[in-house]
Amino acid sequence: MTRTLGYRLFQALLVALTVGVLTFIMVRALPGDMAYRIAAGRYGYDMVNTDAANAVRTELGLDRGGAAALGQWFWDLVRFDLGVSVVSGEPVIDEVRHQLGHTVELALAAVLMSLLIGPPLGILAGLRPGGAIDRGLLLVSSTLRALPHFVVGLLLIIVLATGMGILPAAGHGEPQNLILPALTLALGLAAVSSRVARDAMAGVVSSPYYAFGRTKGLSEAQVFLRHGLRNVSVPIVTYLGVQFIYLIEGVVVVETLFAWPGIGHALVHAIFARDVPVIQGTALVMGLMFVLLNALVDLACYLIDPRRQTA
Amino acid sequence: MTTIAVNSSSSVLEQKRISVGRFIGFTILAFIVLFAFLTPLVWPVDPTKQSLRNVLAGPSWSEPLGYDHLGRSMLARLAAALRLSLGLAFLSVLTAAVPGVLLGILAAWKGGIVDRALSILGDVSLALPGLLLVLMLTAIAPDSPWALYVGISLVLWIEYFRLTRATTRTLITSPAVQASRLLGFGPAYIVRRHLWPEISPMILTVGAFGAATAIMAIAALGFVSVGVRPPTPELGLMMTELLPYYEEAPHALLQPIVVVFLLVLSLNLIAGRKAR
Amino acid sequence: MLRTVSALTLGLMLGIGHAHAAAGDDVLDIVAPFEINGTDPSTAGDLFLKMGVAETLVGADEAGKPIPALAASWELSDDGKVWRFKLRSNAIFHDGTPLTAEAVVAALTVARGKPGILNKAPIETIAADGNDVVIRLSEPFAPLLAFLAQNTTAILALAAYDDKGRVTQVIGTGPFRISLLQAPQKMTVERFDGYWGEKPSIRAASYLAVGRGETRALMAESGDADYVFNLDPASRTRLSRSSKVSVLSVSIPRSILLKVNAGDPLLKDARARQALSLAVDREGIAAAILRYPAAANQLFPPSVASWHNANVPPLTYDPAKAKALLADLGWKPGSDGVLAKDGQRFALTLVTYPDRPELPLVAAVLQEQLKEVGVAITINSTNSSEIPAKHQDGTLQMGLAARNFALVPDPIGTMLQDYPPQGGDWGSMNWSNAEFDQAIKDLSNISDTAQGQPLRDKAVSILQSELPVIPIAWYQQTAAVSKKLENVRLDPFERNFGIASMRWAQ
Amino acid sequence: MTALLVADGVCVFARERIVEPASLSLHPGRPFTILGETGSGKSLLAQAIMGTLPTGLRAEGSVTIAGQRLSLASGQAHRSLWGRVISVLPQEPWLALDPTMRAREQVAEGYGFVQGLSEADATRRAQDDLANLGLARAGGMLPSQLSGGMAQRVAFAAARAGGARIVIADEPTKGLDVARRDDVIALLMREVAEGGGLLTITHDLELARRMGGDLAVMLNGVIIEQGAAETVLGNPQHAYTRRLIEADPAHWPDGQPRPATGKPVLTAEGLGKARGGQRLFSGQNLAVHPGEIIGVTGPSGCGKSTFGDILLGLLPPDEGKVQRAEGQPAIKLQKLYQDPPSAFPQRITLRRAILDLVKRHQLDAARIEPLLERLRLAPELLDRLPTEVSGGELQRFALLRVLLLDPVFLFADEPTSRLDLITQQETIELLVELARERNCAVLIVSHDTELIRKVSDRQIRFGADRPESPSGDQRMPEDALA
Repeated sequence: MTRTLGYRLFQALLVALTVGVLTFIMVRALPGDMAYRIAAGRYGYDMVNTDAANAVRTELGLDRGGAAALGQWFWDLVRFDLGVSVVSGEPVIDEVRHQLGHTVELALAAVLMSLLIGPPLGILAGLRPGGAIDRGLLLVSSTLRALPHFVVGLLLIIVLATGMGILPAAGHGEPQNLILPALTLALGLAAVSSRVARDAMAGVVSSPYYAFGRTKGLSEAQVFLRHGLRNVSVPIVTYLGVQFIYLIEGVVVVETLFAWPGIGHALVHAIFARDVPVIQGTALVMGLMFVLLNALVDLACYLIDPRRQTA
Repeated sequence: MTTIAVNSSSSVLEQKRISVGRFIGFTILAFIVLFAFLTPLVWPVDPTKQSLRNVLAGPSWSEPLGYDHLGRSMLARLAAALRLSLGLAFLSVLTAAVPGVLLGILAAWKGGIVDRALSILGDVSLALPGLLLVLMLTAIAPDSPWALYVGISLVLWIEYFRLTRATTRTLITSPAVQASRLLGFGPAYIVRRHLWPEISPMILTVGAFGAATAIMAIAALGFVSVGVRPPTPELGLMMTELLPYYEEAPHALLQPIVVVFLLVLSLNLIAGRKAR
Repeated sequence: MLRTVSALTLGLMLGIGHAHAAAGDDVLDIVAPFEINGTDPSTAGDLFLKMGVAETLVGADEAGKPIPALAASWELSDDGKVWRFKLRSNAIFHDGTPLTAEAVVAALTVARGKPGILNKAPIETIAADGNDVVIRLSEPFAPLLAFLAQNTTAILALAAYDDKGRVTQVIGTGPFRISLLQAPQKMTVERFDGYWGEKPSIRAASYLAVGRGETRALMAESGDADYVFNLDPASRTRLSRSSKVSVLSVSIPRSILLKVNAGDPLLKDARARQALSLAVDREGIAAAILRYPAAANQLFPPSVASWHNANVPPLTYDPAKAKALLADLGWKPGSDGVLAKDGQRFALTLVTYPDRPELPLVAAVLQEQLKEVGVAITINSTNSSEIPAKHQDGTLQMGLAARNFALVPDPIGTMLQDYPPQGGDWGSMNWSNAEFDQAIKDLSNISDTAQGQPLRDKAVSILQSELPVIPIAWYQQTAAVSKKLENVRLDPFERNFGIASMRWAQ
Repeated sequence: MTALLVADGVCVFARERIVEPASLSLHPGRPFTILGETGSGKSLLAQAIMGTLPTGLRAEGSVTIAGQRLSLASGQAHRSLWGRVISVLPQEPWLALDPTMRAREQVAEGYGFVQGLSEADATRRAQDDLANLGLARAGGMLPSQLSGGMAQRVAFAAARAGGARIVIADEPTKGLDVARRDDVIALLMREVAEGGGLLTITHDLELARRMGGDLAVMLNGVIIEQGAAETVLGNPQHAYTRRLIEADPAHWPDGQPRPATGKPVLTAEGLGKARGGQRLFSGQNLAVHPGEIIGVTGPSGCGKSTFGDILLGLLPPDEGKVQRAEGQPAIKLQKLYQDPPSAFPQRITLRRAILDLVKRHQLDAARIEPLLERLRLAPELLDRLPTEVSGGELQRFALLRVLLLDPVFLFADEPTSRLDLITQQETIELLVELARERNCAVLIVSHDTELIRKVSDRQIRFGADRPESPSGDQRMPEDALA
């Protein structure tokens, strides 16, 4: 376990390094004049002009060399200082903290919903491979997997919000605002995790130890609870780690669609506006969040699977 | 004999299910590819040619799929968008597969420092969610598919690398390879007869899945307006553009959605059940 | 753990039932595309003004004429160089401190030091004199009143700034004060009881920045928002059939125009520019893309009465004439259908930006229409800042922009910025006309509308014949408003959402 | 004496009948063994009796268990008997134990859920059972920490905990070290001695002999011979049974050891090797003379295979050195593998693999056909994949492949441990014959001392005092014993 966590720590360092260097090089390589881009982000398309760009250039010292600025960023990072957004003038750490909260809220709700939808259905299907539930689920999950998130999100909006009017279409602030974006992400996650659960369950059901459990005299429910559940949850939880990539990518699209003031939304805007500190800050936090989540998955697996405790 | 027969019959059943799925997948894909590449030959309409009189007109004999919001031929646009998505996906998969497989074999074969270094490279690429990378690359070169292409390839190569490395590592220490070496065969033979036959079906699976991912990513990026720019026909972009007209002209909006759906579905079917 | 999780989710699901109170409460929910770029009026002043949080010294009526706001009245010295503003005595800031001349001077001084509008006026000093604010100019400058109505000059309390002139807290004087500010997306405001003017009927309002037009329209349709600003044409058509919302529109002083580089060898000759103009089917664009009658046959729409010149010959669509003009200039169709002369193709790059979703569409149509007369266009849809940036480095050939002529309520403010000799970032480029330059210069000294009319007419007619920019379409601002809301009026100058005057239907 | 279990006309159908009607009765205190090679249908028969046939198969006939008569055609009636009356000792028990549950819990389940004891009582009983089997310390272990023999005993305790008096042991020695076989037999016999019923399914002639009681021999889905084990084995009536008994290395004719002559083709001096910090062997000297057959025995994990690999140059020794005879290329030293399918490229036909070899060394392709004939291999097998021929055939193909290169030294690493008895005999005979013929030295490694004794000119024995560990199965860590 220490070793796994050590590896995650190493990954976290890699993330910081990559994000720092990559975003920096990339943002520097972005086309057009940075001062103009920042001015456009800051003052809007009606007010961006050469005067504004020049003022930005002077204020932010954009003439400074790239290496110096990169070095400064890392030095600041060591001191937990992510700098100040060149667009809004707010400290990046405050902006990110604020947005991260919303994203975490959304992601958590999505994961919870997906866990309530995907694995139970998958397990039901896996208990009887080839049965009606299995085939039905395969159909639904194949369909969901072949539709981009935003299409799913739009369908949900059109059906549940504008059609039936039981949920708000977009926005943020009320608890029910959370449901549609979270459901959009959750359906995507569940489409896959249900298959993982189904395959895992089918594997467990056909395993010698499952059969042994039966011939030992345990009832079907007892065999499932004692020998099925834990064995099937290990791959499901492990797969969650893989799904976080999907989740983090998903928030970028879903947040834009549902006007959710999260970190993915902020990142897209920062890229448009060339807000280097915000890009670095959000990318760093997203990368670190990904590592952290994977560390949590490791921890969960460690708790669920006694094999890892003895290894 | 009997137990073996039973086991193999059930595995044949399993295989058959996969191959039926694959067959359907290949069929759908073949139709889509034919549609994409034959349409310009039999229906040579410029996909950017507008006729403002025909805005959002429905299907007719003269225009089987109707017109979009600028009176452009949906048929021509769909075919062009498909060519773009398919071409881009194919190229990305190819560029990801070649170095991915080669580096995977290299890492497993050489072991030691080379393996360590390449694995760290893979970890670095994995540590950053792929879309982030693609997003920033597309911001560098808006309106040009190469950024999408490079970004997607950069994300996809790792899967090939990891799978090839894992497969090669097991194979390279297997008795079969040891035997071949003892029998005097060199590395080229081992790659050709031992590794390639094992890796190639995997490449198909990962490739089909990767192509599906690429098509989804291109569409998603089009949706957040950082992908290909108008007036280039692109499936995600077409959806975004036609979305406001969902009530006026649902047929127009549905077309790119159905096409993406079929395309990704066919690729997922080809990839088989293991790929997610 | 599992129990907490399921309880939480169950709670969420149950929340659905009575969830839809969001737009049903007495909070007015406003949705618009503009992000809140911080707390400083120089970046977010427009929203503070729109939401009725902050106010300017001078206001504007629906025709753009200056009206008293925080300044109850003003007078101008005879030499036209010294302005004296008398402040409202009963105005107080949201922190309870009274509006003083010192606060106004401080706010304006800070605003002047930042990119915005005030630094473009020939101001010498801004000083407090008792309860008056005195602005001394180096030369007469009539548009000053309009400048002081502009949102970057919004007045905040002294306590709003830190010692470096940065805004740490938004303390305005408006009828609403901020109760929550989550840049860049969300702001909620509540009625400020100490407001000097008429008390608003609306108790509280929220603002949400939603970038995607589709999402905004869907929010209007689903009832999540009571007031949705800036609708795309397709959604407008759809929403106008909705029973829950009404769609309002108003003609605004904003035009889609094609900025051309008059220094470019291909576009140097005014006839070439006229030919391009003749090749544009404005009616078609307006009908298909904007979906309202908005074909711009001159730069300003009739609603901007003082700058609309009904006497100039309108711009028309005549591709045959366009071809003829180009042929006169020696251009001959090449093998690919593109005109060529001396081995050079008539090919241009057009820069535009997707911030306004209709622009890339218009660009695509222009591309097609110009192709008809043999002009090849490459569209570069990019960041809005590329147009000024490329203007500065001289590489711009054509730019398609939606230009707001009401940055300050009097279009002269914009004209001065955009059409100085040799051009401005968002206006002419490498183009000068001595008569025009003089007319604009003179106009900046004349504050009387009628007195300036001949000069404006002259300037407009010069623009019409020389075409340093080619007008394409006029804008209408549209908004979807819940039918539960009454007394909603769209501000043609986009200064204010008008929350203070709205009320809920009984 | 009433029978615990009576099977009457039990047969199994897939699309057609694959196990012919079989009848047998199991008495308390008297083990019953079904002997047959892989694919003979013995496991299906047992599964039909137990009611655990995989889906897609159905059974007919009837079974009477503890006085209750069950018609197999109706199915599902068994469930209430499982654990309480009849239970299964599964084959390869390390796979049949839940990998995520500690041993004690897996045993306690029978007491807790089947017998309905309280949790504390169940745990205590489980711990007692484990202690009785010498596993007092294994209660808190996970299956992955148990050795094969320990897993076998834990599974046995778990199968018994529900109170079942009838145990069906399915290939109880499969995958186990020969040395562990005695333990298993003792374990099973103890159950019999206590008056329980035991039905054992095995391919292991030695196990069948040692169990005693009743014996049925199965071939191709048919019980060809049945009776008291002593009688059947002592006086076999069926040709197959006789053939089977003859194929036991113990019954092989003694070989004629040949003295070593000629210049050594390979010499090793002072070889030593350690693995995982443990010394496998040291100071090993060996001179391999042309055409001699050297047998190596020793328990699993003693380093006997490693020794062979070092001789071939596949592994470097920690100490000492290996010297090939002068002018002898490395290609002349070859190896036969334990698991023939894993020694061939998996996805190309045998013809392709062999022709590749011919092409690589510019051999004479005409030599293939006579060799095929010599090895009793049908030429059409060449067009199959390695997975599509039987293990015995494939091992002979492996022999063919190396013989094409005219080796002077062949390291045969447990070449027949995965083969049935009869096939084993055929294969070994061919190997010895051809090696003698071609003057090729063979180093043959096997855990079967009898086999080694019969075929080799001289023997090497490796460390006898290694701790127990499961052989064969890769899923079991080599030194898992606590």
